[in-house]
Amino acid sequence: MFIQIALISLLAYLGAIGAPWILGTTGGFYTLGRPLVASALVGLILGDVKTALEVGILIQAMYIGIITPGAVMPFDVDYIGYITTALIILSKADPSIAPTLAVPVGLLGVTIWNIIWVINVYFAHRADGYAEKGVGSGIKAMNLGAQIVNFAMRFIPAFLILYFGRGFLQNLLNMIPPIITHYLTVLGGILPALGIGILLNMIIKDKSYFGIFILGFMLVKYLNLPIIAIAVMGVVLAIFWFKFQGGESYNG
Amino acid sequence: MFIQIALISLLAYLGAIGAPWILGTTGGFYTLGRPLVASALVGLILGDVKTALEVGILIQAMYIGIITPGAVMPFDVDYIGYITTALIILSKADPSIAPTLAVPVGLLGVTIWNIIWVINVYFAHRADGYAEKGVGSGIKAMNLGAQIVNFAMRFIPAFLILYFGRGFLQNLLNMIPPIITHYLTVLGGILPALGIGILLNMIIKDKSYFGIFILGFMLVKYLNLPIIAIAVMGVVLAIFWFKFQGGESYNG
Amino acid sequence: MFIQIALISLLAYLGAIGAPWILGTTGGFYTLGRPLVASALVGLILGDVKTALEVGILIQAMYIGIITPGAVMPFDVDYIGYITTALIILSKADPSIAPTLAVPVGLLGVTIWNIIWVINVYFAHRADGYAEKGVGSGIKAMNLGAQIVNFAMRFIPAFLILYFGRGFLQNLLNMIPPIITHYLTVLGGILPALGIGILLNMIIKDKSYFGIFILGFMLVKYLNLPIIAIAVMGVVLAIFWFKFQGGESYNG
Amino acid sequence: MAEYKKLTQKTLFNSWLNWFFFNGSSQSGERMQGIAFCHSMLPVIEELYKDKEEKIKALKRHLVLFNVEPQIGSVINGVTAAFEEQRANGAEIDDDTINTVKVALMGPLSGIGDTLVPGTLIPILLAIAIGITKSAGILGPVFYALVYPIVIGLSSWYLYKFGYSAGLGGIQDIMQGGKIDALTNALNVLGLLVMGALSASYINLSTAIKYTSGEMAIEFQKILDNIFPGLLSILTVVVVWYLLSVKKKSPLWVMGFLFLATFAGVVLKIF
Amino acid sequence: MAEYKKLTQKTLFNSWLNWFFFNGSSQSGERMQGIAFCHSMLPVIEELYKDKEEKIKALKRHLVLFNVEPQIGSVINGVTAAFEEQRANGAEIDDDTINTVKVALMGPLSGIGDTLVPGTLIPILLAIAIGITKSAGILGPVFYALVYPIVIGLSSWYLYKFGYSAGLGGIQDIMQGGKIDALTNALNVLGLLVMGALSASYINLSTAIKYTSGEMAIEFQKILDNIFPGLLSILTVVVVWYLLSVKKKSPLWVMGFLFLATFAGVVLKIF
Amino acid sequence: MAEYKKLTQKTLFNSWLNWFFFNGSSQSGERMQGIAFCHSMLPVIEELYKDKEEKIKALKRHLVLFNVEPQIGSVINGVTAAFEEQRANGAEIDDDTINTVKVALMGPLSGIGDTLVPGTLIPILLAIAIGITKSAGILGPVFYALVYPIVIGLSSWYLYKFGYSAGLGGIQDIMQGGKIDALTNALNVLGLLVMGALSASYINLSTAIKYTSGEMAIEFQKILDNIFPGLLSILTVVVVWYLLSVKKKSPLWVMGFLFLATFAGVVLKIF
Ligand SMILES: OC[C@H]1O[C@H](O)[C@@H](O)[C@@H](O)[C@@H]1O
Ligand SMILES: OC[C@H]1O[C@H](O)[C@@H](O)[C@@H](O)[C@@H]1O
Ligand SMILES: OC[C@H]1O[C@H](O)[C@@H](O)[C@@H](O)[C@@H]1O
Repeated sequence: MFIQIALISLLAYLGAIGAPWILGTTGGFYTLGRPLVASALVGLILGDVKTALEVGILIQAMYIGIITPGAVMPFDVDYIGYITTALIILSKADPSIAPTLAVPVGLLGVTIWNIIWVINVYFAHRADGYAEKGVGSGIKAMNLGAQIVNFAMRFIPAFLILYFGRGFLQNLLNMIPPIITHYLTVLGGILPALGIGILLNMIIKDKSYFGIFILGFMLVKYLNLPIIAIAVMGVVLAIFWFKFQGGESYNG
Repeated sequence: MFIQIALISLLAYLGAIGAPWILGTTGGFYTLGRPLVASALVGLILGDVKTALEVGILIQAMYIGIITPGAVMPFDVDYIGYITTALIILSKADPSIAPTLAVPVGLLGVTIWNIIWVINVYFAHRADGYAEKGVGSGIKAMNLGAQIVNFAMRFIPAFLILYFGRGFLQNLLNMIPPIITHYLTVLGGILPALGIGILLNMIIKDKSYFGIFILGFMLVKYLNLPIIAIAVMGVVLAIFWFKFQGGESYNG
Repeated sequence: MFIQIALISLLAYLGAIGAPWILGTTGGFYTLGRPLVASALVGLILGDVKTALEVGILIQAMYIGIITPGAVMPFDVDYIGYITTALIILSKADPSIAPTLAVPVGLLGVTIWNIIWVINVYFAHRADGYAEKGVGSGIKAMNLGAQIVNFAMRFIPAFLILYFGRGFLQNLLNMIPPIITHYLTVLGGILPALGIGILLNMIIKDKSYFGIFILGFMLVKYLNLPIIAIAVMGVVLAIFWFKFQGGESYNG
Repeated sequence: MAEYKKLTQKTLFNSWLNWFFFNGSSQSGERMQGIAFCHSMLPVIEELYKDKEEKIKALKRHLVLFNVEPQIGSVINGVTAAFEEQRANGAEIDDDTINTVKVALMGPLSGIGDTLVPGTLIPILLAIAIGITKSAGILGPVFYALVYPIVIGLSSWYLYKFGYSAGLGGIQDIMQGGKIDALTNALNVLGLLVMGALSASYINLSTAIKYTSGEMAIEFQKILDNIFPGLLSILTVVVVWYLLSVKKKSPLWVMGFLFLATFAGVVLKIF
Repeated sequence: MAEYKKLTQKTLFNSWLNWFFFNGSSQSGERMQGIAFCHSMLPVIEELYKDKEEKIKALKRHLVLFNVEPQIGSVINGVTAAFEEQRANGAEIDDDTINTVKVALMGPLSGIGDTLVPGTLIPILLAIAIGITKSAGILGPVFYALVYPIVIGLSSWYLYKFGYSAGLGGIQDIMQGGKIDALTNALNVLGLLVMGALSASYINLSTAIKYTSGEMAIEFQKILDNIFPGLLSILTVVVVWYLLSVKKKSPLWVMGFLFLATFAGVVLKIF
Repeated sequence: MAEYKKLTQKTLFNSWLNWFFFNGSSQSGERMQGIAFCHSMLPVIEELYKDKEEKIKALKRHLVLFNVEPQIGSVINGVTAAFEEQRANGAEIDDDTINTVKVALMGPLSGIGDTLVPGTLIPILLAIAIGITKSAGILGPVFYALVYPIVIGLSSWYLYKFGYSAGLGGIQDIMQGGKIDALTNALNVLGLLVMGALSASYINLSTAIKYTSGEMAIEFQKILDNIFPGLLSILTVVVVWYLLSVKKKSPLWVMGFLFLATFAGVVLKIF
């Protein structure tokens, strides 16, 4: 069990924001760090792919649209993916508690990330020194060196939680008063609004564009269209939006 | 029963077109005069809110989009609201006859309105006299004075119908040959087209805009969207329509 | 039976592409030549309208959007309409085999059409001769004369297939290995893409317009709208497309 | 030079109140809301014109025919108050100018007003209220009776004040440059969409024509539903619209026509 | 100066009739509808050119390659009749001009015509007719066989006459200023939307690929349906379009390709 | 004159690789991706500047604050490489110019990038993957883990090269004439539509308020569903947006606010 937990904790590091080793941000945070992928890996390691995917589908759906503009992270999907899934399998808990469990786990990940973000300032200052002396390799070393912090801050907490937490989860959950569970559930339903709101704030310059957002909302609520259908419509709409604004000849 | 009927007739006056006392047209015709509000008040007065609201929902839905441009009224929703509901409760008739009953009641109200509209010319001429002499208060008096006519023409017929009609309604309805009932029902389904047509005539200058009307029609018939969803879409559409026609900079 | 089969074969000629006698292309190919119309006529002639229309609905639906731009014909709906329906009724086969049977019949019709298209060059050259001499009536004769070829090439094969084929159809179908039946069925589902593709190639100059095609596709697949609703929406869209591109004043 | 006479806030508010309450009070076929408009101008006139002749001219000026969607139309009263103020202070504004402006604004504001208020806002609020009534009884009408008057009352006063300021600043600026056309078109798009939806929900017409031959009965209405659901409803609207706009028939004439046509249809068993 | 020779209404009607009935009669790979076009011009030529030489030139002029969607395309016959009339009356119009105009109009009118008539109108009428057939039997085909020829017959004659007047007035006016482009684009939008809908309803392709491992069977088609229903149908259209437009293959080549590809797919159990 | 020093393909590729792998490695609150950007420029700098002073200046130039959506943002690295090449070859480009360009591109590319990649593309691929997982188990995550990195990896390298060429050609051409605005708006339309859809699916908030009087129980949520399904979800988004954009609160502040507000709501039995 020691090895499996170490492996999972290693993956939780490799899929964390900033970890470069598996094709950078693309293969790391945006692939290994997605709960669906994470749960599959945890399932393979712990030998229960079926339960793992059940959990993965649940938590991936909840955090499908998470965005971290300007390094602002509403919850850490990487920690959610690995730790939630592993805890549930290890303590043979019911997959249905995953969304609730995901909330505190996700917030722990956010706290860690914010700490890392401050510590890393140290590397920037040392890099300045190398630049002053013209030592390119020093700058490279500083960029890579920050990963020691990342590894320590990601691997160790994950390992400790899984190693010591797996036995207590059931007890822990029983100890929490129902109002807190309810609170966490409500919070889990509200928090995705933070990421969306941040993005709206970033891209909406002209308030009328909020109308497009509402259209997308209504297409799901009223017509039950799947996201892919809406995306295809969005592409078509965007093409003509560009065409009719871009001043191109209309017959082009 | 005398007092209740008097109260209802008074409300039928207060909610009639032109009655100023309850926040003018806004609180009168457009609030007290709406069948849903009217039926609730009748229900409270007669002590049968449940039946009243059943009737209210039925007749409000039928006449939900009534417009009276240029004082042209296809049917009088105020009379429909008070008299239909009261008659049905007083004669313990079945709420399902409300839509049929509403047609003659609504047309009676229209006739009364058209008579008032002619009588009121008298006040205009007297107002001219006061203006000639510079007596502002006289003009005010004429504007308010017209309400004597309105009150008489609204309160009295309503009272008579309710007071003498309540006993006969059932018999009356039984006496009417089925073809007339059928005629009234068909008519009730057709008449809303008059208000809509008048409005179209007023606002459509360019025939192509009729296409928007058809879109709205199809969104209900084919996709079963509720009116509110369509209104929200309409607002979004209108905003961009304005934006792209108003010559604003697109990135504003 | 001889007469009925002759009659059907005659109709198969009159509804063939190019046959002028029944209001030209309009009343011929585009009316008599439509499977729905064809099946009704076959049904009347053979005295089994019910089965005929069952077949007609099936095959008409499959080939509803067939277009022959520049004389390119993906399958011959006229032959499909008459021969498929007649064969099924005459051999008392099950209507459900119609779509499969339609494929080889339709391709036979295409082959005949392509042969005619080459033979007719002969009439063009003779017409040149008449023009050289200024004989207008000769040109008319050449235009009409080509119908001898059309008649021969349409009537005779149809007659032979129906006269000799009716007895064998069931045997024939039993003889065909299932993989071929499956192949014909798949092919029948794919071939309509040819006509559509040819048309797209003809009218799409600006690739972005393909987006409109996809919208139409999704309106059916996701919202299940009938073709007529989509056409009405298309008309509305086209009107405003024209309005906003045509440089008209917007308030016209 | 004489001091500039500025209308007090109180006068403006009274003028608006007179209008808001009594706009429909003495409507008639001859003047429509003419007396009511003059009534609304009384506080303004009393404050501005001390000279009797001027006052009489002002009263007569505002007793002429006037008609507008009254709730949204309060903007015109505001504009007119501003014009009167400028006139009383010596600006060269004659009766004709004031009337021209009133007439010019009446049309679009009736169109927009009727479309947006009874044509769009009221049906939406009522649709919501009906929904609430179904699940929570009397709360539905209560909801409507609170929300509608508050929203419209505030808007009406706001528009009066807006009209007053705009009138002082020159309403031409607002109405020129195609902006007002673009705005009207956009609001009409909203109104037309909603009215299309209302028509689909609330106009009902179906044919009773049946064809029975032996065992088989063909209902014509079913065929129509197949072609375009609600076809007869939309055709009725088109017929009404055609009679009004192309044939220039009066609404009353069309109403009579509908009565007779429906009757004929019922007797002939078409409907 | 000589009197202006105006074509009689009867001549124009006969010219249109010749076209309407016989437009497809002698289609061939070399001239397409060339003989038919000349046939349609016969009444015009007989009336205008009494001189034999002129007549021969006219006949030869109209025997060249011609092809258009014939029902909507009658507008070209009308335009040409007008040009011939002007030429016969001494206007400086040479063979080249007439042919240039014909060729210039052929393209867009084939595109619009094929899109709107067999591509849009006919499928819609047939869809309605199928609906009627389901509930009312033979009335369905009767409906189609009445409505379609009447609508198109009248349109075709109307367009001929329109072309004749436009041709006299100078068709340049109509075709310039981007109007014709805007019209073509708009009609294409309509056509493309309907054809997308038709493709969704009538192109059918699904994969038979299955993956079975132990107790679990995965149907690949189900996964595709999840991603985008009808994905294979739309891909087929895209492939056909790509082969025609980018690879410049002939339609016959593509048909052959589809035959073989389908066969391969069936044999390999992909379909 | 000296020979023009052209960056080799290998140098460009190494520069991109450094970025692609290590763009997030040392993110911090002070410099964001500044060190990583300098790291990406190392191969370029080493190749172009043999002079120590020049090299030091170049290193310092690229260690400043930098932040962009890193996957799509590689286009800036390409542009910068082109600028450095031109500078090394004597073009009059000072530190300020290079930094101005970087800063000017950072904003729009972060907006577009975050909207399109984590905001649109990833949710779509994940939605598909979830669908596949439901019917075919582990194939779902495998699908995602293959498709996403390949698509984005190739795009990122393509964009780097595009930026390099555009930088040489003068990126002004691309950014002027409103094209970039039109493109940003169009991509935002796509992103907003998808985010609206995501909000509808994944934000969940409903009220627990109930009103019970005798036999009748009114659930407030039912009334809201009648008015506009998901009303509370969309209001939450609007509140967050309002706090960020109008009240200028930091995201952390808003998160704290949501925690407390939710807690209050739960305690007061509103949620
Ligand atoms: O917003 C741009 C960019 O900012 C930071 O660098 C990170 O949070 C990225 O994930 C994000 O794309
Ligand atoms: O049409 C404008 C206006 O005309 C009359 O005054 C009344 O019918 C009002 O209800 C209407 O709003
Ligand atoms: O494409 C134009 C035209 O070409 C040929 O003449 C025939 O195939 C017609 O059916 C078609 O309309």
